[in-house]
Formats: sequence, structure tokens, C-alpha cells
Amino acid sequence: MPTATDHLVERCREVVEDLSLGEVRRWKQEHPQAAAIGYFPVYAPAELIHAAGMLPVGLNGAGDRLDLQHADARFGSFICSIIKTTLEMGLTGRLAPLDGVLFTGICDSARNLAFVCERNFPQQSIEFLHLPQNPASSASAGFLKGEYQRLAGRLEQLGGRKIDDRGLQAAIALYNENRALLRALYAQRAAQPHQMRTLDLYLVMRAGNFVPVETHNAWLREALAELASPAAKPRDSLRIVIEGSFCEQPPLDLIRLIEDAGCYILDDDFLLGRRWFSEDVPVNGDPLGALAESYLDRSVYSSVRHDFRHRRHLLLVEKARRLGAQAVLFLIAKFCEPAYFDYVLFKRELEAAAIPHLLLEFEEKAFTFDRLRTEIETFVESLLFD
Amino acid sequence: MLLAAGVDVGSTQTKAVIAGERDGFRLLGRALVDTGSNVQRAAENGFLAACREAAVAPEEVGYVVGTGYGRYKITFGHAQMTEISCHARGAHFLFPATRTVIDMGGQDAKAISVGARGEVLDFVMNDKCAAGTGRFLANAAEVLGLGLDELGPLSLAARHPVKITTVCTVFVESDILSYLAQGKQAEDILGGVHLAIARRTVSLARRVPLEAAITMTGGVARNLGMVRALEQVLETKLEVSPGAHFAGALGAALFALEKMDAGMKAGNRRPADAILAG
Amino acid sequence: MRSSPAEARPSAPRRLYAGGVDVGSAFTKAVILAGPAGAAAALEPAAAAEFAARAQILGRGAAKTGVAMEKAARAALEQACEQAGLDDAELDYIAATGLGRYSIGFRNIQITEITSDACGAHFLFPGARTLLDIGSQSTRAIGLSETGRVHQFKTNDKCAAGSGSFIVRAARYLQIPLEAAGELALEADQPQPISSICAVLAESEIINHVSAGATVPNILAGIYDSLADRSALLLKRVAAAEAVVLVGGVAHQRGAVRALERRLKIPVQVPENCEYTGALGAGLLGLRRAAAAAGATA
Amino acid sequence: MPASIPSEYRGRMHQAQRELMQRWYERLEESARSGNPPAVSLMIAGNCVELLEGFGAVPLYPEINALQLAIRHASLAPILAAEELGYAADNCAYVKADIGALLQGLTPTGTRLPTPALVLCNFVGCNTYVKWFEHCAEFQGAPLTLLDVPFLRTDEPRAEDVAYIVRQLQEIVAQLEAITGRRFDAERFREAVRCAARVEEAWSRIKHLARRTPSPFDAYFDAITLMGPLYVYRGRPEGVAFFELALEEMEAKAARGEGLYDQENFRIVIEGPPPYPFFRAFRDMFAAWKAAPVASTYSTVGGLWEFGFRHDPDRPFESLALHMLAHNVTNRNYLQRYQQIRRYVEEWDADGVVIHFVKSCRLFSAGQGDMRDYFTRQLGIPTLYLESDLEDPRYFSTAQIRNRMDAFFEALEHARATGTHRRGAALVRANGPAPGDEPAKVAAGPTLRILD
Ligand SMILES: Nc1ncnc2c1ncn2[C@@H]1O[C@H](COP(=O)(O)OP(=O)(O)O)[C@@H](O)[C@H]1O
Ligand SMILES: Nc1ncnc2c1ncn2[C@@H]1O[C@H](COP(=O)(O)OP(=O)(O)O)[C@@H](O)[C@H]1O
Ligand code: SF4
Ligand code: SF4
Ligand code: SF4
Repeated sequence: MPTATDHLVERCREVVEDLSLGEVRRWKQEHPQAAAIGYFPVYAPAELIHAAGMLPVGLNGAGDRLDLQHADARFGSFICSIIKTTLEMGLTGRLAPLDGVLFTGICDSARNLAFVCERNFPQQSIEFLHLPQNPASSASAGFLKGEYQRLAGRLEQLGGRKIDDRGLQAAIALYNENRALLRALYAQRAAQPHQMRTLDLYLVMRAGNFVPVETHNAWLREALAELASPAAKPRDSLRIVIEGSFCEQPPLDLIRLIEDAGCYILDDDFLLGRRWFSEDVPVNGDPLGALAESYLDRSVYSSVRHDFRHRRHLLLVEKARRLGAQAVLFLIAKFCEPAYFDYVLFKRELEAAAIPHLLLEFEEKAFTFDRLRTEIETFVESLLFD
Repeated sequence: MLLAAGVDVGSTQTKAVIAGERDGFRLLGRALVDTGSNVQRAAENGFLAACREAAVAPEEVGYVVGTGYGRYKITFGHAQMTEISCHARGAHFLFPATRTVIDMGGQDAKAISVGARGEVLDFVMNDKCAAGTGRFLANAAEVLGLGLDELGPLSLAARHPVKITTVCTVFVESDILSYLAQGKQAEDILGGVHLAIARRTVSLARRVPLEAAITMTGGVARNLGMVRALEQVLETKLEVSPGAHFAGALGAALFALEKMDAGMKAGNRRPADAILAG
Repeated sequence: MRSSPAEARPSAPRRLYAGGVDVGSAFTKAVILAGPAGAAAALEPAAAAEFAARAQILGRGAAKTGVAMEKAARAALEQACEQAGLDDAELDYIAATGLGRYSIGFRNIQITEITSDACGAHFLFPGARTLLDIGSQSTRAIGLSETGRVHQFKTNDKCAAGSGSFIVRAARYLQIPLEAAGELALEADQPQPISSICAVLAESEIINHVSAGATVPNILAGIYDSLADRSALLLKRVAAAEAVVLVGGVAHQRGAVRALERRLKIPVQVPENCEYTGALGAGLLGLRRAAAAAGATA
Repeated sequence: MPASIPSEYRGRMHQAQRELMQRWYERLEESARSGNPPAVSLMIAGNCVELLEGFGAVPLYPEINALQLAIRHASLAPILAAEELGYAADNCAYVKADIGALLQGLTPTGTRLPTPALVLCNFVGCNTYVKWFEHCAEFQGAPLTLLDVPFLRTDEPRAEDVAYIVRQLQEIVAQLEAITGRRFDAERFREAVRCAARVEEAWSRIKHLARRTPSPFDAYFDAITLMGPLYVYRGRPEGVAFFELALEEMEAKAARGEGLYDQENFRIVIEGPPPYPFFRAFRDMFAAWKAAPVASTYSTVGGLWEFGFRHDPDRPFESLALHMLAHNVTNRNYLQRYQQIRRYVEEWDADGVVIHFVKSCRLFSAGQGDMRDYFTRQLGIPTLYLESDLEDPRYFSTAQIRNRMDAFFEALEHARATGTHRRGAALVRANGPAPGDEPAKVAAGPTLRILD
């Protein structure tokens, strides 16, 4: 008999697997005047979109459920899958419920994608946000605040409500709650990894890409109460931290497989933008300024955010140690240049810290994982049966 | 009569066509031989065989254009042209409405966008990896113990095509074997193989405009299963001549006639299907 | 499949027998091992490893994998048992490895081919730190610890370039028996480079070389060089090696060994029954498990 | 740099180029020996080399090292060395070659290279570059700073963007003062900007000479020869002298009616960097068809001047900011690149576009399929799409590239024979869509003349 958890997870899976953005279509029917704005990973200030009375929609590719027919021709070889699946969704009309799409300069491919979309989807407004990469400069916060103001202006032009401080503060509070709930779920899993399936957690988290944050908060509260199954028996598994999947997402089956092959996932960087801030964004005072400063000073490290003040490789080692991880699994999207580059320094640091690691490449459009399975199993065997 | 020849030295098979000009274009003979390991020999053999069929002496042939990957090995040729130009020309001759050519040969696949006069406007080809080419099919046939000409018809009988996971021509073997082990029917496996190649080819071909009419050429065009699979993925009908395999050689022969300065008059062309179907 | 073999033979402290079956993409290989005499009680993991290190190889068997993997596994195992003079019912433990490891219903455990290779190679060459396995579909480079534990590995992508099937196809093209390829390549005086990265497309280059009058040994040597290049890349990503152990079917081919030695500039060791290394390793790991559990069954 | 780039045309400027680049390496060696002049690493894309002149510092361009290695057929070994370290097969090979060479103590000319006083990552478009500099600093133990240049995401550069860059430039000046112990010489900086404007004028004129038929100047292969001095010496009198000499030579050639070949058969625009490990072979393939490269996007990586932008000595910081922001190909958006190429076809009177997809560089190549779609389908301009790499010799296949090239030019020849051939503006007009068919974003002319 399906439990309440199964029910929640199944519901979320349906939302996530619906490539035609059914939830978004439904929301727009209920809100005939309002717009939906998509955003490409990794981070986007969804609070602003929400405060404009619009629905922010997280785009994280299409997984293995979409057959690439057009996008390969536009982006060619050596380009990661998410670029192609996102474009394919657009070229096949699946992004039609979106009135606009927001991009940031996470990498060279994503940046070019923004403008390829602009040419191919003239009905949609394509916005490009420059998130500052030199947080050490005294001018960065002011610049970012100005950039957010520009975006707010564009959203208003697109038919959004006027964004005032009160409305924005309310939106920030909702998203603070959303992130706090996710933090709590992650903490729960890290403490008792045998009690929570990562795939379940993941689906519930990812469903938030398509529904209003209020709805998602309710789902997350439900998940917090019920996702864990206290009766589950701990297995003899390897405790790992996953790094490298901050943008393109591994296929659902692969996420499941990692646990089946004998790993407990203590932390990961899936859908990193949903958990971007390490603390609540202040809701008193100037909200735009608070968002900007939180971006610069209180956000998680990521391969697509440059901050030379804090070295990512040290932060990864610190995280693995803090969680008591036995190993780090690099789960990198094929052709994801930012992840490839960071791997070099990560690897060096992990080796110095004597933390074993395994590098795996995936493509979101892949659907067989024999080789990956063998590699994960071998890795587990090598550490468990010494 | 002015006589010219086109010799298409492909990676797998060598095709030769003898053509003449008298009251318009005439296709006099054609031949197909395996390329094998001696490219130069294959070119000669193909040419001589076509001459025999045309009942002309090799010396009578005034101009020979070589094409295909082995074109530089044709010692008796007068000129060489790329197979891209020749397939476009041949396809346009067979179907003057052609705007796109999909050529699938033994080791590569290409898509060519052509203008109203058969001129090449744009093209793409896959030739770094043999995945999704005639070789892929030939391997599948071998594993299943079938002849090349049995592949297509059988694949058309597929009711539940399997999902083929590998693109590697060599490893498709093991995919097929594992499906057989699971008790899948040969036709369903073949259906899956054909679809996999069709998808791959179409995603390559979409890099050119893909306007209708789309004509398919090359040896794989003889495989009806592949034609249907491509049609299914493209959601449009393909023009396929029974002589599709010879399109490159035919194009080369047309260029040869032209280069011989015989001046090909547009009005005199006639569909060569009947002759080519032989 | 094994329930309680101890009942079948009551003569108390009997030896432990284990089978390792490696279901490869082309061939299935089996090895039968016997533990050293006198183990009855369950052993701690470290002691079990030490116990397995003194195992004795009693028999080997092989079969073409084909479509029915389980059948092939049985055939290989039976052949090995016959050589060992054992009845397969006497085996205490069966460990399956290789790409078909999950298809073997009668296995007691499945282990990946990488772990098995490492264990087998360590048994044969206890000093080995780097291992290369070139099978028919895949190439694996493995870095070993002192105890034979895998600490680094890389496998090639789903591309036949650089694996055994490349050689099989090349040999077919050149119309020479596969068994002769390795020796023939040693006669090369002017290896012909192969530039294509694709095993299939390389065939046209091979044809070109043939028609340009290159000798078979020179062409083969070129093929082995390209194979060695690809293996070297893989190996470099694993460890800076001083010597490497080569296993898998391709290790039979001396041309491959020589090309690797030249490319890597380090000695390449080949165990006598190179293609059985994975099966051997699986068998050894099986024996360890059997020894660790022996108290329970006895 | 491209001292060893073979050139069809050999004038005095080639000799001068070699000398200049040799002197640059000598200065770098001097810096390595004595710390004087201080060296500062810089990215070529939209570089602000003028700023360094204010400190008497010498620029160190890792890209030039990487391309030097490739041209000298010495890039594979360092690439493999970098891959051993953990770099992926699919990482930008420019970075791998440079880092590999750094770790192996390899330099392209055998002369010593200094450890930079500052690794100044002028982030002008290329994200990969940020990682590159981060790794350089890590492996060299040098201080690192990033100059964040907002991407040109609006049609016009915004005042806020300019102010943001200027502010950071001032912070960098302070930082460099602290590191080098030298005071920033504002007058020398202004002088450098003045030199730059003169160099840019001459360079732009040279490029405009290629609008003639036949073109006296190879705007792809020979442009690369001039790019070394352009980036190293733009802010110096030597640079001015060099470019004025080059202009004089090219003008003389044009006056004599000399082209690249005895007869110019085709005029083409090239998009994307060249395959440096096969530079000569690639060039020869165009030469075989007597196809003249009349314009290229690659030659505008460091700056896009042919449409009118010049540095402004009266507003030196602002003009640096504007240059980085809007007047180089890497920081302009992808559709602006389409527009740039389209203008080349029209105004430089070209027969077609060659798109060279390089595996390493996603900045250039991600989306080139769409670009091709725009030119062939929307504008009806013949387009040739080639794939290889700019640094890694393993991705170049002579036979494949030649086959494609032959087919492309055969088609152009055939079009000529059948009377359907058109060129330049006529081509764009004849085959281009009716007004209104095109999304406005692409049709809108680029805004380039901000300073005049
Ligand atoms: N009778 C046939 N039925 C189906 N397919 C065929 C037949 N003959 C040849 N083919 C296909 O055509 C391919 C060869 O095509 P071809 O155009 O001659 O290639 P190439 O020019 O590279 O030699 C073979 O690999 C095979 O797949
Ligand atoms: N007797 C032999 N002589 C030479 N090479 C052989 C021989 N037997 C097998 N090989 C080579 O070994 C490969 C198979 O190796 P193997 O390790 O058994 O692969 P797998 O485990 O993937 O089936 C073949 O592709 C072939 O290249
Ligand atoms: S997966 Fe990596 S390369 Fe691809 S869009 Fe995301 S950040 Fe860029
Ligand atoms: S995947 Fe197979 S077909 Fe493709 S390059 Fe590799 S060997 Fe060739
Ligand atoms: S990605 Fe392109 S622009 Fe960036 S460093 Fe590499 S070659 Fe240069």
C-alpha cells in the first residue's frame, strides 16, 4: 500500500517528468494575466520574479525523456547536454508557457545559448543578468543591486506588478523558508542517510522548480515530517559527498543507482541554485541590497561563481571532513568545462588530505549506466573490502 | 557519340557509370564491385565492368571523373570531384525537385542542401566515427546471420523496436546479442537498430535546411527499412531511386560529360530511373 | 546453488573450493581454486585474505560468451572443474565478474571486473602496482595498493578503438589468423601509422596501406602502436608506473606487448594465462568470503 | 610571436614583426632575471595593455605562449602532461598546453618567462579564462585579481557598467602600486592610450584595404601575424611605428593592384580561430582555391576597431572600460557576432563564410550550428563548416577538412558556371529575407560609434 511519502514523491515525480510544463500551464490558466519566467541554472533571484507576481520556473534540462532532433544541429559536438535539451524544448514548443527566460553567464556555452534562444524564440523575452565575479571590489554590491533593479524594471515591462520593498521582503521571507526547509532535509539525510532515499529528496526538491514557492514550502514541510523511514536498517555503504552536478542534472536512474551500488550520499550539489544562500537573506532594510550582499558574501561556493577570496578546493575538503565522508564522488556532466577545471584543484587538495575520490562523467540524456555502475561498485569494493 | 564515365570509389563498394551524349543524355552501362583492399584495382575493375556492360571499349571513353574517398587513386581519371558535389548532381538528375540529399554510404553519412540547378548550397557529414553508417547495419546483419538485403524487409516487421544504447558500430554487436539473450525478436532488434541510425542521421542532417524534396542516395538507400525509418523520424517522404546507389557515380559522369564540353542541354534530361533500375 | 557441501563429504577439515567466473563480452572464463588445507573455522577478513593468498589453482575453463551468458558460465565452469577433478557441487563459493556478472543465477556474489583483475594480478605478481586489462570491448587501467586494493582506475568509453575487437577486425581484414597477429607484428621494420581514432574507419587506412604496398607486419605494428597510444593515455591518468602488468586476451599478442613497452618505456609483465586474471581474482575473493563464512557452514 | 608563421607575402613588416616579438621575449627574460620590468599576466580578449604602461610593466600573455607552442608543433606533450594532472580531454587545450608547459618548465622560444607580479584576469567574455588564470596563479604562486567586465547584454553599453569597470581599474592601480612599489604614472598611461588610438587607426585602415578587389591583405592568416604587436605594443611608440609601416606597405600593394594570389578567385569571411598546429596546411588549402580571407572575427578578439572605435586619451579610463565592454568580439553577444559577420559579407564583398568550429573554445563554437543556420537558411549565404582544434593536433584531419573545402569551392565554382553566383551586398540582398522576416535583434545594426 502506498504511504503518504510515496504519494508525495510520486506527485513530485510527475511534476518533474512533465516535459510540457503542465504545472506551469495550469498556473497560468489560474492566473490569466500573470507571466511565467524561466531561469537557466545555476542561480537566479527568483524572489524578484515572485515579487512581480510572476511564476519563476527553474529550467534544469529534460533528462533522458527528450529525443534530440534539432538542438544537436545548433550546438554541435563537445557541448554539454543541458544546453541542447533546453534548446530542444524550446524548438519543440515545450517552453511556450514561459513569457521570458532569464540567463546568467555561468559558462561560455550557456551565454551563447541565451542569444541563440533570443534568435529562435522571438515571442519570448530573453534576459541576461550579469552576476559580478569580483566580490572583492567595493563596487560589486552596488553594481549587482543596479543589475537587480534593471531586471525588476524589465519584469515590470513584461507585465509584472510594480516591485516594492514590502512585496520583495515578503518574497524573500518565503524563499528563506524554502531554503531553511531544504537545509533541514539535507541535515536529516546527512545524519541518517539510510533512512532517506536521495532520489525521493531530489524529486521533492526539484518539483519546486515548477510550482509557486508557497506550494513548495507545504510539500517540503510534509517531506520533513515523512520522507525519512526510521525503520530502515543501515547497510554497509560508503559515505560520500557528491560534487560537480551543480548545473546539468544527472538522470534520475543514475541518482538511484549511486545508492544501489553501495553509497550513502551525505551531501550533493544537485540543483544548487535552490540552496544558494548559506543563511537567511535579511528581510529588514533594503531588500535589493540584501539580495545583492547575500549573493556576494553569504552564498555557497560553486564552480560557476568566481570568488578568489575563498578557495573552493579548501571548502570541499572542509565539507567532506565536517560530514565525516569517506570519499568524494565527482559527478560531472560531460563537456562541463567549469566542473572539469575545478576537478584539477579539487583532486590535488583531496589527495593531500588523503580523501579518496572517484570521477564519473554523465550526460543527462543517457539512459544506460552499465559502465558507471561498474565504476561505482569497484570504487565501493575498493574501499569497503580492503 | 561522346562517351564519359563516372567512377565512385567508395570505402565499401566501387560504382561506375558510362554515359553518352546523343540526342540527350544516355546511360549506357553501370557496374558495382567491392572496393576491397586494392583501391586502384577496384576502380579499374569497376570501370572496365561498366564498359563491358555498355559494350564500349575503354579507349572510347573520352573523359573520366573520379569521386568517392578513393578518387585520388584513380590513375586513369581525368579529373576528381568530391562525392558531395557528385551526389548532389546525381540526385538532382534523378529527381530535379531535389533540395536536400541524404547520402548514406558504408562509412559515412552526409546531408547536402542543393539549389534549383543541383548546385551544392551547404552540407554536413559524419566521418569521424562509423556509428550510424552502413557499416553499423552490415555489422548488425552479420551478428544476426542475415544478408544485407534481408535487413530492411525484416526491420519493417518490427512491432516493438528495442532501444539501442550504443552508437559504436563494433559494439552494437553486444547490444544485439544481449537482446537476443532476452528473447527479443530479430525484427524488433532490427527495428531498433534502424531507428537508432535514423535518429542519428537526422540529427546530423538537420544542420542543413532539410527542405523538400529530400532524396536519399548511397548504398543504404537500397535498404527499404532504413528509408522508412528515416521517413518516420523526418515525418516526410523521401525520394529514392532504384539506382540511388549509383548517384555519386552518375553525378561524376554528368560532370565528365560537361567537362568534355559537350554542353548538356537542360531540356534533354530524362529520368534515368528506368535505365538505372536495369 | 551451493547449500551445504560439508554434508556431502563428512571427512571433517576439508579444503575450501571456490570458483571464479568472468563473463566477458567475447569469452567467459572460469578458474577453480582450492584454499590451503586445514581451514575450518570462520576467519577474520585479514586472515581470510592471507588464507586466500595461499590458494592453489586447480583448473581453468573457457567458453564463448554468446547470447546465453549463464550457459556459457556453466560450460566454462564445468570445463574448469573437470580439469580440477572436482564435481561442481563441491564448490563452496562462486564469484561472478565481468560484464555478465549479474546474469549468473548460481553466483554467490558479483564483483566488478576491475576489483577482480586487481586481486588476480596481485596474486600473480604481488609487487604489481599498475595493471592494464585489454579485453575485447574495453580497456582498463588500474592502480593497485600494496595489498592489491584498487585505488585508481580508468576505463575507456564505448568506443572500440584501442580494444581487442579492433585487432580481431584488423586481422580479419588482413586475412591472417588472430593468433598470428602478435608474432607477425614483431617482424615490422617500418610501422605504418594509423591516424583515425575510430576502429572501423581505421580499416580504410589499413586498406590504403595495403594498396600502397606496406607489409602486413608493418601495418600490424602501426595498429599496435595506436592501441598502445590509447592505452598509455588511460594509464597515465591512473598512475606514474614503473612497470605494468598486462592482462586480458590481448596480452597474448606479443606485438601489443612490445608496442606498449616502447610507448611507455617501462617493462610490461604478462601472466601466463593472461585472460584468466579476472576469473582468478573473482575466485580468490570468493575464497576469502568462503573462508570468512566457513564456520557457519561447517 | 608568429615569428615562424609562414607568410605568402614577405615585406619589411614581417622582419619588423619578428624583431618586435623577439624584443618582447627579451624583456620578459629580463623581468624573469631581475624583476624589472615587472610582468603582469593579461588575457588577450579585450585587453587593457595600456594600463600596464602606466607602471612600465610588461604584459605576459599565456595565450601567445600556447599558440606559439602549437605553431611549433610542440603543443601535444604539454597537453598530455596537463591531462595527467587531471585536466579532461575536453578542457580547452590552450589552457592545457600553457599549464603543461608551465609545469614542465617549457617555453616556446626557450627563453625564460617571469613569474608575474600579478595575475590580472581581465574577464572579458571567456569564462574558461578565469579558470585558466586561477590555475596559473595557483601553480605559479602569484597574486591573483579579477577585473569583472560585465557581458554586453544590452544593445548599448550602460553607464553603470562603465562606472563599475572604471572603479575596478582604479582599485587595480592601487593594488599594482602596492605590489610593484611603483607609482602609477598617469601621463604615461595617457600617452599609451594616445599611441593605442594611432595603432588602431592604422590597423583599421589595413583591414579596410581588404575591401578592395583583389584584396592586398589576408585578413585571417596575416592578421594573426600582426596580432602579436597589436597586443604587446599597442600602447607604445614601437607599436605605432610598426603599424604605420605595415599600412604603408599594404597601401603600396593595393596601389599596384596586387592581391594575395596571381588571381583572386573567391573572397571569404572566416569565423573562429585557426588550427595552429596545422596553420600552414590550413592556409594552403585556401590558397589552392585562390580564396582570399577578406575579414575574420578571430582578428577582433583583442579589439574590434574596423567599425570605428578608438581609445580616447581625453578619457583614458572610460575608453579602456568601453573597449573591454563593447569593442571586442569576445564580450559582445552571439547575435552581435552574426551581425558583424554579415557586415563583413556585405561591406567586404565576400562570396561566403567559413565557420571553423574549434573543439577547445566554447566561447567561439557553442552555437555555431545556429550561426550556420542563420547564414545559410535565413540569408542564403554559402557557408562552410569545418571542425578541428586550435591547439590540440589530435583533432585535425587533413583529408576530411580538404574534402569539405573542395566540395564548398566546387559548389561556388559551379554556381559561377551556371550564372547563379552572387557576392557581398548582392548576395545578402538577393537571398536575404524580406524586411520584417528577421527577428529585429539580428537585423538591428550594432552600435559601435560610441566615442566619435
Ligand atoms: N543490397 C543491399 N541491401 C541493403 N543495403 C545494402 C545493399 N548493398 C549495399 N548496402 C549498404 O550500402 C553500404 C555501402 O554503401 P556505399 O554507398 O556503396 O558506400 P561507400 O561509397 O562508402 O562504399 C553498405 O555498407 C550496406 O550497408
Ligand atoms: N588466442 C588468442 N590470440 C591472440 N589474441 C587473442 C586470443 N584470444 C583472445 N585474444 C584477444 O583478446 C580479446 C578478448 O579478450 P578478453 O579479455 O577475453 O575479453 P572479454 O573479457 O571482453 O571477453 C580478443 O578481442 C582478442 O583481441
Ligand atoms: S553543465 Fe556546465 S557547461 Fe553545461 S551549461 Fe551548465 S555550467 Fe555550462
Ligand atoms: S565508437 Fe565505434 S564507430 Fe565510433 S569511433 Fe569508436 S570505434 Fe569507431
Ligand atoms: S575557451 Fe577560447 S577564448 Fe577561452 S581561453 Fe580557450 S581558446 Fe581562449
